Amino acid sequence: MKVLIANRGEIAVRVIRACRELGYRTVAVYSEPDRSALHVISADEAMPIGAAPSRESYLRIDRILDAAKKTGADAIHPGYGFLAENADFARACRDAGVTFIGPSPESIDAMGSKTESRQRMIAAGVPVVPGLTEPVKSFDEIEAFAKSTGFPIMIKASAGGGGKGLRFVEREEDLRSSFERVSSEAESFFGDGAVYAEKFITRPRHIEVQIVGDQHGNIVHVGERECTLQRRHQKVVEECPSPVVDAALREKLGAMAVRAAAAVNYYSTGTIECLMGPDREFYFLEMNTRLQVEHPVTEMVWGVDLVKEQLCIARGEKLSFTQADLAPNGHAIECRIYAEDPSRKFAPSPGLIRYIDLPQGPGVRNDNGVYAGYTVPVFYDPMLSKLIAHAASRDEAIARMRRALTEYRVEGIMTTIPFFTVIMNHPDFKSANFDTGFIDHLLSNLDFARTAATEQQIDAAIAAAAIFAFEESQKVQLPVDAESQWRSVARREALR
Amino acid sequence: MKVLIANRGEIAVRVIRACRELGYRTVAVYSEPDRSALHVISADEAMPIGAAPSRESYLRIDRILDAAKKTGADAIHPGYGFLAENADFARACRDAGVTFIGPSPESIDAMGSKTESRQRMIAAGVPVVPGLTEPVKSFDEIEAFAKSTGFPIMIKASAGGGGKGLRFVEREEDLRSSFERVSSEAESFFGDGAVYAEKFITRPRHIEVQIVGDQHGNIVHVGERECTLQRRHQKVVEECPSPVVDAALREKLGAMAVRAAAAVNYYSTGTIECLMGPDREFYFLEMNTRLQVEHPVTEMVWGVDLVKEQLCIARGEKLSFTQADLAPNGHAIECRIYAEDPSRKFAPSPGLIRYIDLPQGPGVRNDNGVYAGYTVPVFYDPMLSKLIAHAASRDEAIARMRRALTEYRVEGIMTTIPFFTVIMNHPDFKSANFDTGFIDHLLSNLDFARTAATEQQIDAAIAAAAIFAFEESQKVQLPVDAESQWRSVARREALR
Amino acid sequence: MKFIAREGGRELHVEVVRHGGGYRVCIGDKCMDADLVRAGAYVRSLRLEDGTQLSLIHHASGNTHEITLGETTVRVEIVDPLAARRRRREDEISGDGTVKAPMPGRVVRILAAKGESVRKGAGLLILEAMKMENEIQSPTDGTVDELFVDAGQTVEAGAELVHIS
Amino acid sequence: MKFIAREGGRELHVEVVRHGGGYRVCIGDKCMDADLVRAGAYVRSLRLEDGTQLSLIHHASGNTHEITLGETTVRVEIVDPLAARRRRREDEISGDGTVKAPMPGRVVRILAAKGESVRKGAGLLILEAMKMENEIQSPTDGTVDELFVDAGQTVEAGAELVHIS
Repeated sequence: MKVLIANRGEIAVRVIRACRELGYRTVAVYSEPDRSALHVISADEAMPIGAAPSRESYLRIDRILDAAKKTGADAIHPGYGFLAENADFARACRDAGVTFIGPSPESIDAMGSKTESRQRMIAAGVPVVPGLTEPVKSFDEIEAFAKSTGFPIMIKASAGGGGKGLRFVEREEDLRSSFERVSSEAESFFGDGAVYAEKFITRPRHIEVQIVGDQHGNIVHVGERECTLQRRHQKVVEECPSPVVDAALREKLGAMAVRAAAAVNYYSTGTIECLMGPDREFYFLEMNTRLQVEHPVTEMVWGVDLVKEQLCIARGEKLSFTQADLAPNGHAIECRIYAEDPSRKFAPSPGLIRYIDLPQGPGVRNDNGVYAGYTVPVFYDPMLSKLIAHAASRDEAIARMRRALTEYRVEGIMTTIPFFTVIMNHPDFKSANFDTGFIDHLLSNLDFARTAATEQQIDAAIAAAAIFAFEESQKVQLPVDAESQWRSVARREALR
Repeated sequence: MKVLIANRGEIAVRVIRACRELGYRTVAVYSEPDRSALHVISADEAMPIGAAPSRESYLRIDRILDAAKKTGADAIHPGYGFLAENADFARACRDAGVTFIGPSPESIDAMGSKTESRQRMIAAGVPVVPGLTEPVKSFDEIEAFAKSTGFPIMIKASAGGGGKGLRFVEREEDLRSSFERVSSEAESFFGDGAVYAEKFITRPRHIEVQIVGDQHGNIVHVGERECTLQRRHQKVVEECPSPVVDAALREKLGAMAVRAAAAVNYYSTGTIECLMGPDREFYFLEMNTRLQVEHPVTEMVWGVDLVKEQLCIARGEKLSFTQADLAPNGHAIECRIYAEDPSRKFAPSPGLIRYIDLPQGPGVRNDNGVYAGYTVPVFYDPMLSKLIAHAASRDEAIARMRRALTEYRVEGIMTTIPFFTVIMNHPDFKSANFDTGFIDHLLSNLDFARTAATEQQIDAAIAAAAIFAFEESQKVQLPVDAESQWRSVARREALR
Repeated sequence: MKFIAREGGRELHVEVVRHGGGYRVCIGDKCMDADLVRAGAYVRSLRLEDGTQLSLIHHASGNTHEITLGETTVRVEIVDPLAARRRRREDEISGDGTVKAPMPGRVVRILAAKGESVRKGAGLLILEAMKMENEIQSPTDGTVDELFVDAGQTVEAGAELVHIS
Repeated sequence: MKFIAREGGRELHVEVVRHGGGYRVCIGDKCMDADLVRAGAYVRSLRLEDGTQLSLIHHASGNTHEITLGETTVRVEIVDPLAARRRRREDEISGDGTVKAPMPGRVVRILAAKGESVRKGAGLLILEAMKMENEIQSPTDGTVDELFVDAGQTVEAGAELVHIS
């Protein structure tokens, strides 16, 4: 098999690593500014596919298939993002006689539509956020729903969006007035008075379940991940297992996920995303029909190489394990290292990485996408690399992550590393007491510009800078090698 | 606790990482050329202890204890090598009121003496290589021993050494003549005709068992390691588990190791080294009363952090697990990356590391001791770093190690990386069909200077060098950033 | 040798002299003995006389030193006193209100019209880079008297965007 | 532009010309189209027209290029033909028999006495470095006519050890 990777950055490198371990040749594709990106210089072959903007390169189905044809690649891995959940792409691969390393286009389609997936999940007995599936005009229907599902609920304008035309209702006595206000707002804002209602999940956590299925109908789950820590609806820190899921709940979640996947005849790797309330009731949100960014935490804990599994499944192999063969081991945490400056409201920080030193040692994994001397371009996602820490327990994994973050050194651009140190040290993170609002709340109370240097650090910085200036002025080079200043001075004196 | 690490290189860095994860401050000690070594710049504090030769620095008990006193360190980790198995050092620490992170001096002493350890092992029911414990002068005694233990045996001059005065005896009919020849050689070479006999283990493997014990008498084993691959009696590649040890044998080996450790009231981590014949009979060789270089393969497979355990045990804590809590997961392989040139008979290759890129990604661990810009000094062991690959099975671990070796890039000095690639690709390594003579035999049939570049590689090298020379001559800089040559040329042309 | 160090808005008198095999550095009237060595291209190890070892990343461009210790980065300017006096004068003259692009990107929207008066922190325009929209804010109270860019335009880092007077 | 490339004892004629956006390189009468870019300080990516991508580590000192591809290192000397002719003459004159230390270390033992005749590969002395003893061998048949070091002496890399004539 020769595999073309229709992606860039760390995930392309990740897939190349898996292919190399299985003995497959790899083909990278690249946009103009990516000629010397890590994924290109890691591959056996590389083909240009257009200009910098994704729609002129990484989203160009025609050019990607053309590159596969030119290089004789017989399979394509889409990574995540770009074309990974594009059923047309999966179909185009099929039509071109190239193996798409992912699920069938039919599964992608079924899970890609909010209404279809919701209906199929309900049919399969998968819990979804309780709500009216059709818009209503009468108060009675709303009242009936509220009584059956229980408070709090949300009343939303069917035509609404952007935070307008919705009300959060906590008590029965507020129900009628809220209904009337939303209906009238809906009428005046959107010219359509129809509303619907949904159960409101208070202080929810975001829990997701990894599944793996082959083309022969075997599907297993590989445990859950805790993805509650999000900034502006983007995951920031992920864990496996979830600190609030025990073995019994894991079995329940897993069974639900397998049922959900089976309902759309799913194969390859996929993820069932759920909301979970403080009462540990969970509700299907959506299925990601691809490899997840945070797949490494599952790999570390469950000992399954998800990318290698994808490759074997795409080749038609049966799963080499059953549900009974799988068991979790220890705890893993992932931090997504971004080229963003936490002290300037996470402003993008593209540019030349003059120097980078990745953390190493026990239980530390880097899924990296950059190198020293690489210029992070402005055109794409700011993720530089993923740092994963694995240890015997959650406390030890946190301590290990903290240790790894102190070893992580980047010079040239700003990164989110200091932000992760703050999270790892936060008592609510350590006690796993958080919901999806944690990070936004944390940031509103935190001025990164002021998590400042200690006096000793400032003095050290001034001293280092002054010694440097002194040496420059004396035209004395700092010793390049492993030799002490004490000693070279002593030598110079001896030479006089 | 503040921990002083009485060592250098990767193991000092390894211990610093464990201390940091446990929240302990660390103190590095360094010889003159080591002022900017990785272990020094990784520690919170650092103290000079003398000149380059080990006996003037890393072996100076007085200076190390003085550094501990100056910095207020209340515990000392000896690493491996240097003072790690020096009972006097352990005693001096005790006398100075500093915790020695290792076993008691009494355990070190008991296992440090060949004769004492052998007697105590026999008393504890631990199998040792069968042999006469006392030298004999009469043929009858030799004959009786040979008949009881079975052929082949070795007859050795008691005063012998260096390969002289010994005979390998395979058949009973050769016994008398061999005895007479060794006796007479012993008489003429060493002036002492006394000889003794030992069972000869044919095609042996080197198997060792990891044990961990606390100061409260609890001892567990953490499985075995396969350390058969040696070059000149130095381990080169280590694995966990051994490909020839099954669960039943593991239990037997483990029980033996725990018995051996208990016989000397052992605590901290320790290793029972054994020879094992093709008949899977094993014999105690010696106990290493310290952390082993190859401890990471055990850590990856058994999920136990041996260095953290050492620190907890030294503080008097009880083991946090029992034998029943431990189970192996997958397979791990370690390669010791040395600054040696395989194409020049493994000649040392110290000097400036201009560039180093460590392999990353799933299942890869680097216990590193160097960095880009570091000059490997001539005074110490040539080990740069340890590369460990962990995967679900031995085959996958080998494939992963091979992949990692292709990612490993070092510029400036020569390393043993190409040698490991040869081993990973060797059919007898893949089938685990080897004994302690494997590497020496392999090397006698292999000319590294001739595992040469392919024609395509040579052409590529010439082309790259010529393009470089061309660009230099045109004073056109290669683009420093992620920009394609195609594009910058196009731009230059557009500017005309 | 004497220097002026500027850090966090302060100006400090610093003196560096050789001492033993290393240096004695006095910052104001606080003195320390230190040893500084290179560990690769960017990492430096500073060791104080009590043994404390601080690894730092050092990047100098001109007189400006960016020094990263653990999670914090300290920016220090080291100048000799004569140059410092000259420089201070220049600062006073050139403290102008040009807002520059902090990164390359595409101008998505203009938020402040020419002639509009703005407060410090008010949004001037939206610059898109790395799949994110970034609001460029006014560094000072004043009036927008020049807009150098249009919506849709791509700019390099350091490009002049707006002038506030 | 034409060059002489020396590799593995061979001398090859090489020509480099700009072609498309990259280069056309002819080695003897074998030609290829290639694109070469930097990826950091030492890594280069060479891409051939069929898409084949080769990452290599490039280190040049003077005319000598050390290029590592995967597990192999290729040493190439690139000279312009005029310089090559000059150089060849020098080689003939200076092909001298000085054996130099391949690494810094300590001379443990001298194995060949002054005046002794040695064969190619014969041990001349033992140099200890990194806890290992290394035999320094004669590069040629000849006579030891000078010993520049004594047992016990510490030498730097490149130090002259023995002269064979």
